[in-house]
Amino acid sequence: MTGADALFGVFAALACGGALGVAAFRSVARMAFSLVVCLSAVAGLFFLLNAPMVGATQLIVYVGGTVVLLIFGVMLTDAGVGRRMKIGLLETISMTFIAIGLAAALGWTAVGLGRAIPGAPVLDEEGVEIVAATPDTLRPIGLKFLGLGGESGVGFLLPFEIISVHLLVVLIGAAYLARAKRRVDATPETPPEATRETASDGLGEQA
Amino acid sequence: MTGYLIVSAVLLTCGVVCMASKRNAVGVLMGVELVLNAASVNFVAAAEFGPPAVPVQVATADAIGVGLDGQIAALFVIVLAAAEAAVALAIVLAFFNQHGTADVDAASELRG
Amino acid sequence: MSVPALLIAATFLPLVGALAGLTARWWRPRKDDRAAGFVASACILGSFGLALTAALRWDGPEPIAGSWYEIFSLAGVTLELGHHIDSLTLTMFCLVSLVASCVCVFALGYLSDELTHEHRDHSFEEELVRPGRFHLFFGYLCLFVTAMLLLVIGGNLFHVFVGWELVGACSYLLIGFYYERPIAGAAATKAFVVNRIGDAGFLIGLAALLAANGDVRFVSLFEAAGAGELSRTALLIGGFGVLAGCVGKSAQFPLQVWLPDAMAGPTPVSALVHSATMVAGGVYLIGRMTPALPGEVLLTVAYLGCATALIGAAPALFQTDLKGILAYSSISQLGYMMLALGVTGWGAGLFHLVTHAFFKSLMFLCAGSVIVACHHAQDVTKLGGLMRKMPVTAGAMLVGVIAISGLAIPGVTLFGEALSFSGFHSKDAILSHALAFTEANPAHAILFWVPLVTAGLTALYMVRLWGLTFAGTPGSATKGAHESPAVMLAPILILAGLAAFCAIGGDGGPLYGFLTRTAPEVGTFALFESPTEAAVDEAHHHAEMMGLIAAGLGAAAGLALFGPWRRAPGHARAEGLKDAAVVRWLRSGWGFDAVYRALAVRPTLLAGEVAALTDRSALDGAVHGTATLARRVARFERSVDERLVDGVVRGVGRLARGFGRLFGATQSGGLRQYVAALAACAVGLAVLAVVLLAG
Amino acid sequence: MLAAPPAADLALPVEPAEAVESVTLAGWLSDGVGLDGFWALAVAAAVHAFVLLNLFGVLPAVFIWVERKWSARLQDRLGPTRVGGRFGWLQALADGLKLIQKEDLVPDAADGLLFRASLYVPAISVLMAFTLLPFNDRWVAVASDCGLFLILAVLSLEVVGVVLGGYTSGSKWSLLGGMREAAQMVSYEIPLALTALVPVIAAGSLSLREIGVFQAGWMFPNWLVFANPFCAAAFLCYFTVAIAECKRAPFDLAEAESELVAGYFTEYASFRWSMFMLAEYASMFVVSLIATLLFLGGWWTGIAPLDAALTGLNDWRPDVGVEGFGVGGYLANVLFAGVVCLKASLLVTVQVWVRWSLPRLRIDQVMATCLKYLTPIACVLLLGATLWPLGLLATLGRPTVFGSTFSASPSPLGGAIVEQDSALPNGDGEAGEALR
Repeated sequence: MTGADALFGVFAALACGGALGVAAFRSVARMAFSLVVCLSAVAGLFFLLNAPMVGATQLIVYVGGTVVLLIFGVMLTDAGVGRRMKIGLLETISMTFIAIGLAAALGWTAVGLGRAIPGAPVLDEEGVEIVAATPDTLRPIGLKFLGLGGESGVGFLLPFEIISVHLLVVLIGAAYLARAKRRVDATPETPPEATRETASDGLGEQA
Repeated sequence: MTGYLIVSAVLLTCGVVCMASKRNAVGVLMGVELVLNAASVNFVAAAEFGPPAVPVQVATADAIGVGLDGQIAALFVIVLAAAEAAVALAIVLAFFNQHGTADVDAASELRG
Repeated sequence: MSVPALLIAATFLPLVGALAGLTARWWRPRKDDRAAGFVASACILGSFGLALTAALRWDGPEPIAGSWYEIFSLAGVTLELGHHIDSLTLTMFCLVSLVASCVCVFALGYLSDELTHEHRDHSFEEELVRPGRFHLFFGYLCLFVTAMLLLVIGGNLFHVFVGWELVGACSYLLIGFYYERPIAGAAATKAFVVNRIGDAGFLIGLAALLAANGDVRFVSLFEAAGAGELSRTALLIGGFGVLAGCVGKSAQFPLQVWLPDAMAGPTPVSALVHSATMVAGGVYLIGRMTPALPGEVLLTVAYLGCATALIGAAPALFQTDLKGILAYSSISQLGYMMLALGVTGWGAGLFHLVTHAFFKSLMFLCAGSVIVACHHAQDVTKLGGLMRKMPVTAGAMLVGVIAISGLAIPGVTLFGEALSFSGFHSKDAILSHALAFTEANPAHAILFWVPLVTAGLTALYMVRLWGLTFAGTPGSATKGAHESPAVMLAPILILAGLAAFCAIGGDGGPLYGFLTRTAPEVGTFALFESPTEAAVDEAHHHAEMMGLIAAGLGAAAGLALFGPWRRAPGHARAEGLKDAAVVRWLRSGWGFDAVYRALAVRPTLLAGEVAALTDRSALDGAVHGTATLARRVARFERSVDERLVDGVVRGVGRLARGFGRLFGATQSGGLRQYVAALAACAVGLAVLAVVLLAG
Repeated sequence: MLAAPPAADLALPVEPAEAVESVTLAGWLSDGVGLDGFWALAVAAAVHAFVLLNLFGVLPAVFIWVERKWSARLQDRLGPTRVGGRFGWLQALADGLKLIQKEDLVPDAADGLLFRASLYVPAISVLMAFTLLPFNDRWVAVASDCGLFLILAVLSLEVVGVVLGGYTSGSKWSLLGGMREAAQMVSYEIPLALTALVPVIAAGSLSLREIGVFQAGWMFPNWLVFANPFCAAAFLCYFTVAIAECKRAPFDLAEAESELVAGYFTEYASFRWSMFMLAEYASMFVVSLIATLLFLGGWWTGIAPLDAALTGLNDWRPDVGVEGFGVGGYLANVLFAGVVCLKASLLVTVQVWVRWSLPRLRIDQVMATCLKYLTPIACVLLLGATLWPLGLLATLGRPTVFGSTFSASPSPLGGAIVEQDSALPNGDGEAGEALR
């Protein structure tokens, strides 16, 4: 039992618990909270894995950004806090079987793969594991991005730029998609068909 | 390594279950996030435990590792997940504006 | 400017007038002035000036040949437009443009009643009122002049053919100028159709010569024919083909029937087109082609001309229509020309062409003058006694009569010449050539005697014409007649002068000299013997005497019958001949029209009706039967289609729809079901992998 | 590395092999007491966490008292005067006691679990931020090389708790407040990060400790706020954004009492309410501390001889009591920590001052301020700060930060920075050249 193991245990438990919570809770709000816990714990796992940069990104982008966005979506689309959408019993049972099968298959693979790649924590000569320390990964990652630091000499600038542009396009598109449909809002007394037509007109205009 | 992989497996399973069993579109999105996170965990774990990245020209079949590439991949996953979430949420909102609900079962107009 | 350039300019200058005339409707919509007529006259006069200049500048007997535009040249066959200029061309140019100028100026006066916007046509029972077509007439006239000059300047057969057809088209337009009158329209159509019959032969001949020589330029044709390079067959087909065209165009037997009818056109048109120039086109072409014509053709030409001369002269004796007499006279005179060409009297034939053009156009213009004066009355039986009312016209007409009759006063000399007018010289030349020919070939003696008789007949009917019109007591249609205005008299006087004196000196005079400067050598033929020049000179004296005697007899008879001392009214004088069957027969032009109607027109119409009947009964029946059959087959096929094919197609469709429904059920559209199926498949794959790996 | 001992953080040894001059609690427990390595670390971590929590649990109490007094003075009144003596200095404690005594209410409409759980998120996230803040050269819990990034990340978690708390309260006020909060904080994170990056560019590091070390020497021009005009503007911009990020007036729309009663924590009462308050005041201190570290010279006094003297204390009386423990060095650390806390407290005071001076904006004005003005301004500043050294190099021939801008300055540590800059982690000389 090392400190890393202990911390891993804590974080892994939190992550798995959060994930299970996401899957199990019916309330979207609770799911969101579970997701926050899960993702934060995964960020902790990243810190344990000597990847503070990734962890920080996970926190700031995922937890601080994406999940807030999701909660925002919940707020905008959910009629009430307690409202739940039920699914059928048969579906639940079949889903349970599928989940067990999937978990078994993945677990079996994970154990097999873990055996194949033994990768033990790195200790120094005094037996103190340096896992919990925060190594300087920022500069290596940055240099790797530029294709300067690593041995391979292959940078990630092009993917980075592609992803940047992609992100920009996606965000513009998202903003456009989610913009307020004023005509629909302005005519509440119109019958549903008309409303739908108006909306589809709007879609047609987009096309 | 095994532990991380198992955590990842649990995350993925929960994500799939979430996707398959949630009728709320946002819940489905959360399942997607979980699946993506499982992938991230695998990437970073591989970066840490896998053999280090070596130049391709000297790499043998079993020596090709990930190294920091895994972390970078994880970064990309996170960023793309953010983009995905933004678009998906926009679609959910558009859907909600049209149908008055975020129930994915209502989105079955393309059924055969 | 060189001679060809002058002539080309002269050819196309009238186009300006044509354009002015044809477009006058737009550029002078309301002005009742003669602008287009003036423009046309100026253009044609300019054309004459250019042609005269060219004739004066032309030096030497060598013809000038040139090419304007090569239409195509394929595999040794060349078609082109070009010119061939020799003394004949220049003479024709001057002649055409000069006569055209006179006619044009005359028409300025003649057609003045067409100037009004409400022209009244008196030839109908109810008066027809239509807008005047003064400008249009000059447009057509100029167009005709252009076409005629194009024909004359042509350096090859194809070029001539182009001009030939254009002339025909213009002739159609001019004959049908009064197209409201049924007779005019029918005459135009008749002229056109009959001409086309001849033109078909022309086209065949053209094609044969083109195929044989690869080139229809006159120069090369003459060279090839002279060198014997062309096959006899080609020469015969070519020669007879061209002759067929000339027969049509020049109204020779047996295609002469169109010319009398063509008098339905305005009188100036008759003067220019149907007496002086266009109909002379056939004579011109025979003359032009003479070096390339074999003996058979020439002999045919001679006999055709001989027959035509007689056939034309006889009806003229009994015609009552002023212009009709002149028309038959034209046919007869054209026969003379052809005869001369056939008996190797090249110079004589074309000489007569020139002189005839002058005196015949003069006579037509005089007739026009009379017609205008007598309010479009043309029947000579209703005329008479116009000599005092229209002395100038009568005098000019007398000049024409004397000229065409070939009368002269032997022994009386003026300027070292027998006192005679142009017709005497040209007819004398023809008769002397014919006499020389018959002397050389006694078998063809008829070729001299028929023209001699015809000469007498000519004098007779001409004197009759003059006497009925101008002498005697005034007829019913001559009331209020008066002399024509100066614009009409001036051309008449000019032409009278020319008709009288153009042939001064006869075959020793300047005109004959100029004309024969490029005369072709008289060839030797197997079929007959060509008379020598000496023989011709020797025959001259006899022929002159015999011709004079014949003409004198004719004239005397005429004077006796229709002379000025006969005071009886015209219609009474003609009474005696009125009802005789032979007279009716001759008056109608030997009944050719009836024969043709029976032999050609009726059969054609009958064939058409038969064809129509066949079409209606047999062909339509077949078509209807086929259609019925097709409909029945289609009905059968439809039942097959509906039951068998549609059944199969519907079966396939139902099958596809069934499968679609079956598999469509899996396309639930439910996102969650898809994910679940995905996960289940993943699990299944994993299980499969485990099983396989374990196994 | 530095002349001073390298980062010897409180909980975990960063570079144990080099930490010979000073001893850590973990090291002492391991070597001196003989605990197992892991348990030594765990005990040390627990002790330090307790100290930290208490220290920064007390700080908000102080700030609450300061704010009450300060606002009272601004409003021409006295404020608390009785509790704990003349100045009412125990007023915050009394408030806390009162709150703890109150009834713990959970509305019926609320989702009980989340209602109870979500309030810890802001508090935990803010307190986690303290572990990443260096109080001096050697006092830093987690000396990560992307410390600033981590702090921003951790701070961004705060919003989740606020939104969830507001949403799960089952109240319209709370829902509106939560939504406003979500919109506002997610938006303001962008200019916050952008403006924080301006001094990072000037200093060439994301590590807060390195940025602090970088600003040694005389206040002018070594403090990054004076480094270039863009940094100065960035400081003002950052401070504005930081106020909004802490949901402080004039940007406190999420809890606007005139519109939403109390915004997202309308339904909270008693101790749970106080947790939000604690998080707010702690975050005020955190952002101020970040501002201090980034712009205002960190723990340095700004007077070069004084700093040199304090640094010199490191050599004073080593090995007293415990081997390897330097009393002088510890004293220097305490003094430096005091300096940085004093600076941050001054900034907190300024925030209080702003709150009671300026009227509240409307929510659309708040968003417009962020998206239409602050974000573009921050972008321009970032671009300017990037181009500034290049411009200097091009016009004056001065070397840039990438080539030790301040090596000629009278900093006692200037040479060390040069040395550190040249010693890039991967030691790849070629890459270092390229980077320069």
